[in-house]
Amino acid sequence: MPEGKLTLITGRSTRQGAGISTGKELEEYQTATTVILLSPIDMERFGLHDKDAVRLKTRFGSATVTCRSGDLPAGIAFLAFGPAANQLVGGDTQLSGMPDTKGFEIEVEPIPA
Amino acid sequence: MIRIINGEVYDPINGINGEVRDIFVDDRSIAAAGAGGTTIDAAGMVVMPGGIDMHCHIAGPKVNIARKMRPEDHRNDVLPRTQFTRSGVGGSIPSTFTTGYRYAAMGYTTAFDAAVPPLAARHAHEELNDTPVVDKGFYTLMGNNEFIMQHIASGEKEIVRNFAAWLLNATKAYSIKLVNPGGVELWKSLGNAHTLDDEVTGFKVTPRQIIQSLADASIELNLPHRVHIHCNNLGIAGNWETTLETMKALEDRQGHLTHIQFHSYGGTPGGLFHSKVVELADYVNSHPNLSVDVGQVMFGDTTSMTGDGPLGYLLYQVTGRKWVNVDVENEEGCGIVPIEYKDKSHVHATQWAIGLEWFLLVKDPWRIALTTDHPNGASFANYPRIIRLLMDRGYRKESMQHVNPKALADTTLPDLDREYSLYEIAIITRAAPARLLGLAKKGHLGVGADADITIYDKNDNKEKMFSVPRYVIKDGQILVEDGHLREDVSGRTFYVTPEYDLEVEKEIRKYFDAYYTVEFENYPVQLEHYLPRREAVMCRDIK
Amino acid sequence: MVFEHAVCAFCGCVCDDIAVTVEDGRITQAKNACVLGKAWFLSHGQPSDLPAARINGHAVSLEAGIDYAASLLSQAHYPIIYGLSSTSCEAQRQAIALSETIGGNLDCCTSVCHGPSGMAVQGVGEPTCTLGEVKNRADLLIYWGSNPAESHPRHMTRYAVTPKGMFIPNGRKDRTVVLIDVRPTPSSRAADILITPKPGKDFELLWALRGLILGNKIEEASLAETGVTLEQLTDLAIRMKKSHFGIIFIGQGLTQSRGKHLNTTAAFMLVRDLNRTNKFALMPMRGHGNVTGIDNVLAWQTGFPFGVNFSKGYPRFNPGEFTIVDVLSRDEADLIMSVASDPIASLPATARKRAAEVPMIAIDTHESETTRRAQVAFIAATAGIGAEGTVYRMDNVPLHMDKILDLPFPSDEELLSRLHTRVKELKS
Amino acid sequence: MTTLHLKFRSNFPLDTESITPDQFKDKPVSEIARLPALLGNQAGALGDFFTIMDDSSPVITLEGDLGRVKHIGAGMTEGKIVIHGNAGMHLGAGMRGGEITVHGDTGDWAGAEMTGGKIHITGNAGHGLGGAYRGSRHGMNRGLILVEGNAGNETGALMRRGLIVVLGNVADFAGAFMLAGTILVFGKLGARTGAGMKYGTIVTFHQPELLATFHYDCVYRPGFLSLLFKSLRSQGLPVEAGWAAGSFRRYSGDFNTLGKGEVLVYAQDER
Repeated sequence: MPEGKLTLITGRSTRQGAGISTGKELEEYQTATTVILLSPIDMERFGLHDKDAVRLKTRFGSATVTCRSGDLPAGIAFLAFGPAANQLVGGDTQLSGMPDTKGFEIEVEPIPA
Repeated sequence: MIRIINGEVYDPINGINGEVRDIFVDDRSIAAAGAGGTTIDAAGMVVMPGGIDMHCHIAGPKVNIARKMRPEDHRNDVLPRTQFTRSGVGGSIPSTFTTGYRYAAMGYTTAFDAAVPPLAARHAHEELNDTPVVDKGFYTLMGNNEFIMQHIASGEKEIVRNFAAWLLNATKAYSIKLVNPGGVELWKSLGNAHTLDDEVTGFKVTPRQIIQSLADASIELNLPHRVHIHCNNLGIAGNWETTLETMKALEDRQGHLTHIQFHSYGGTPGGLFHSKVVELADYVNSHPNLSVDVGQVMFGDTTSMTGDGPLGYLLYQVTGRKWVNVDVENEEGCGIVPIEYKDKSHVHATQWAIGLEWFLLVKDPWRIALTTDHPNGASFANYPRIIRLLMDRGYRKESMQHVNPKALADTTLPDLDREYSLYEIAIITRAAPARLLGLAKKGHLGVGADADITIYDKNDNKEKMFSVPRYVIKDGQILVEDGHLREDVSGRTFYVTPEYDLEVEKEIRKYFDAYYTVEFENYPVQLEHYLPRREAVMCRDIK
Repeated sequence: MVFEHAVCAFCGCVCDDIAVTVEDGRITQAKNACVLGKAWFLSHGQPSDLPAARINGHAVSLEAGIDYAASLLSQAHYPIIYGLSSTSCEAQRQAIALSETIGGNLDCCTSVCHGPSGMAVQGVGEPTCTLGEVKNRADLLIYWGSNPAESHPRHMTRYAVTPKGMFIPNGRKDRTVVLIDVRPTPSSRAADILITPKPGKDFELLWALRGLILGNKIEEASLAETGVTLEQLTDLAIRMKKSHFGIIFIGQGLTQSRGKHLNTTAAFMLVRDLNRTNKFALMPMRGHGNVTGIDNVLAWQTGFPFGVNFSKGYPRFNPGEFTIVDVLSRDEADLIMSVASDPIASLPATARKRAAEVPMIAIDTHESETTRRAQVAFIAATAGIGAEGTVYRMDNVPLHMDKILDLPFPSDEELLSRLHTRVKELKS
Repeated sequence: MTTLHLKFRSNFPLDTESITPDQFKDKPVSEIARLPALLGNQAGALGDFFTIMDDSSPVITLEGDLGRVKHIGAGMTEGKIVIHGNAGMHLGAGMRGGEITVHGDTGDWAGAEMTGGKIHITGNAGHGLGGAYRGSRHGMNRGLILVEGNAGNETGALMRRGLIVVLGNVADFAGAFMLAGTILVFGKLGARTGAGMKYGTIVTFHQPELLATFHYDCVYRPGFLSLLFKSLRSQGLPVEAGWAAGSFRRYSGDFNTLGKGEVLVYAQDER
């Protein structure tokens, strides 16, 4: 995995899913969709601690989220579906109608507190 | 009020054979006389009741998965919307709107889907509600129902009958359908039933017991249409013996054997077919309790869809094309494969010839109905051509020139000179299906009958004549002129409500709690919601 | 008042055993429902003071809202109606009719959910079954790129893993559960076997597994990139061949990662091949409540399951051409109507950019980024709570949702049919 | 014959299945201008969208940014179309004969399901080049497609006959499920090359990452390639002298399907 790069998986989570009903404006949903999970190894690699802010970048856009250490293989990060994740996804669906929302490369930039 | 005057009328149920006489329509029904309103001068035209397709696949999960699977079947046959009709696509599996419009434009006003899994009855009703113009209904699958098999095994005839009645009420279906009885259950572990006496693993019953028990149930419940049977071993060389066994197993019970063409093959499994129609037709001719529809094969690309899961897999192995299989909990299954019938293929040519042999060898037209098992043998759009093949010996001989000669030589088709009359055509496409279905107001033009009428310009080319009716009247409304739909209307759904002992519901509820994934309470189809336009057909003793 | 056997239309499981309690005009309990189902019933089963119709954020009469929306719809040259996953088939019918009348595009959440699974069916077909077959027979269950514990919380407990069935007398004990995912998830706990491939290698893995099933030589080295060993894969292949009834539940891990419709195609072909020797099925883990319903209604009315275009007056289908992300990312659409969905919050930035530039009409059951952004916003009664209708489960089993509660809003079905009527008046 | 200049730029797709030599044949400009075209959902005529000029040239010339103009030359059987600028989706889809030259890029499905003729694209092609529409049994079935730039996913998918030459790179699933035919790629190939191929040949100059169901056979000098290279060279393509006589590593596959296809990799690709 090149310097500063990670493979991002976006997907469903229970709190994100419940938030669809209870209200996306509520803090629970906001949090559920703006916390990126990193492997402990990557947390250390980027010198990050839980709740640190990071900027995620792809060639399509960028999003600022907070990070948390999670049970993930090194090099892989997870972010729940939501406005933040969508900022990073492109529009080329390769004849499928489906954008690349899982397993794409992102740049991770720690934001100094 | 509509007066149809000077027309040559073919109304076999009332014994009218081409007499010139006037037909009166009052509101939705045929009347004895009347004045005023519209007059159609049908001089030089042929007047018949609206056509009835008693076995087709036009609604429900199997048909719809086939639609989803085959965009290539649709994109080159499209129907733009008009000011009063909806858009859609055709091909071998037309969209629902197109299905209704095309039946109507062809002079057909009633159609029955032949194989709906009970669990998906709600889905079938939703599609039928989106199938315009024609009146409709469906038969529901019971030949591999695990509850039924368990209670046949334990000898509880009452429970089987009560359950069948409950299921017909719950699904708002029209009749009991058997598809490869026992075989589809066996397919759930990759097996199949090869004879009437194979035991269905885990259920201790045989196809023979299933056929007899449900034939009895359909009689005891006085269903207007008796048990509708798709025999075991469909499409397999040598299957004619199974078919004959099935006929014998019915003894003197009334029963309808469907798409009989697919069940009339000599030869040994895996090998080439040859025709066994002579033997089977003899049996049918001498047994008035039996009726058949043909399931004629016509050459070209179509889609095979069947509740017969193992058959679907067989066709996939033969064609190597895309294959859908769906097993339905506790009830049934289905298989879907695109298929192209080729006139040069020995097997396909034999199937084509066998279908025609059936039409020409069954003596009593009242016990044989014209079908292609749409879309399995071909699309219903082929009916006019089939009619020409039956009415026009010359055309039939000419058509034989193009098909595999070796195959033909193994059939009696080249020796058959019979030509159908318009009267006989009116029987196999109208009167007979109406009688076999027990629809008293369909298939004839007597006083009180539903005013479903098709008027054709006479033409020596019978395919042309039957392709584009001059007028089609449905429920007393002139809907089609010169093949063009003038109005979009909705037909109604036929269903039956046989009585049963409510006690049986306790058993069924237990069964649901143990083996189903839907709640017993949520299973029955809501009548008001899913059959907004409907007609319950009474179950009364027709002897 | 308690409604037994209520139908939960939040996710594709469509559980129909929910006991819903209604007390003074609100839902206070949803017994048997999972965390997602409870959230759905309780939050939609509340009185709301939102205006039924708004134009540019200002409350207006329903008539005024319908008039304005209809005028926008009737003038659009390349409109797209999108969503329709969380509503009834009756409403979906109306949306299709409207789309046909305005010569627009109609796409549903399918295209960003399991559209690629639908495309696989169009390529190679689909060996599948209803969930009861799984309950009664499945002794090997493989979840591939799916996290049911979070996306379909009762899938394992009500339908697939824990229940006892006709030929599975001991329930869980009689089943082996395999989970294949690029990351550990809350579902991992439920699995007997975990396989963790590298992201974007599902196709390679499925293809190698197919090779093993077909008896082809697969070299260890050729798997290096997948993060899975030949031993793991061989073990899985052997288990598949030994199973009496196996099923693969495929999730968005396949449909949304590199390969998409060809990942799902590989999975379908694998299962097809297995049927030479073993009873095996496959089922996509369809997401939102009635997303399976819109596929079905579209298929029977137009012949195509999603991404349908009516510009020519008849239905055309071509994923990548008429699908929402493409139509918006290419800046083609000049109007968006969202029904029972929240595209503004759920679509990629490239698509949302266009959404911000063109007029938008939104129909939803609650306030969302989309309703807030829309020129015309309607609040509708939730199908299955404030309105009756039909819903299809992920396995195409149709169920009827009763109306549980009076909500102060019209149903999607009513709104759409009134819109359509008005559009027809304006067009004629 | 005729020159069409796009009058204005619109975001709406302009669907013009009528721009083919077959349709224009023996028609005066006035009639050509009345041929149907569809902007978004608005039915119109070619004349509404193009300035149409008659000239002595035997070809149809299109000018302007036609990146949103769909189905140019679709189904054509003869004649020549030259496009100065980009062309939209379905360019030459299902064409049976004739020739299309695009001085620019094309959208997806260029040459999809074509059964004859030639398409020359100087820029990049999109996805599904010479490929198949959903549900179809084959893609390109005879004919030649030449792309000087790059091509996208599913290039030559379900291809049955014919030749696709791409000077640049090709993305994932090149020749996926191809039944026969040849795909020649000068640049790099993406992942899953030849997945499910039955017969057919994919030639490349850079070692691609191949699926586990492709097996290495040998290094050899395929005779037919030297002929192919000669003819390409004669068409002015940058074919290096060494190639015709060069050796290639042969990988056969896809063994999940039949294993009679081949991927040929130039043996001296360490340049």
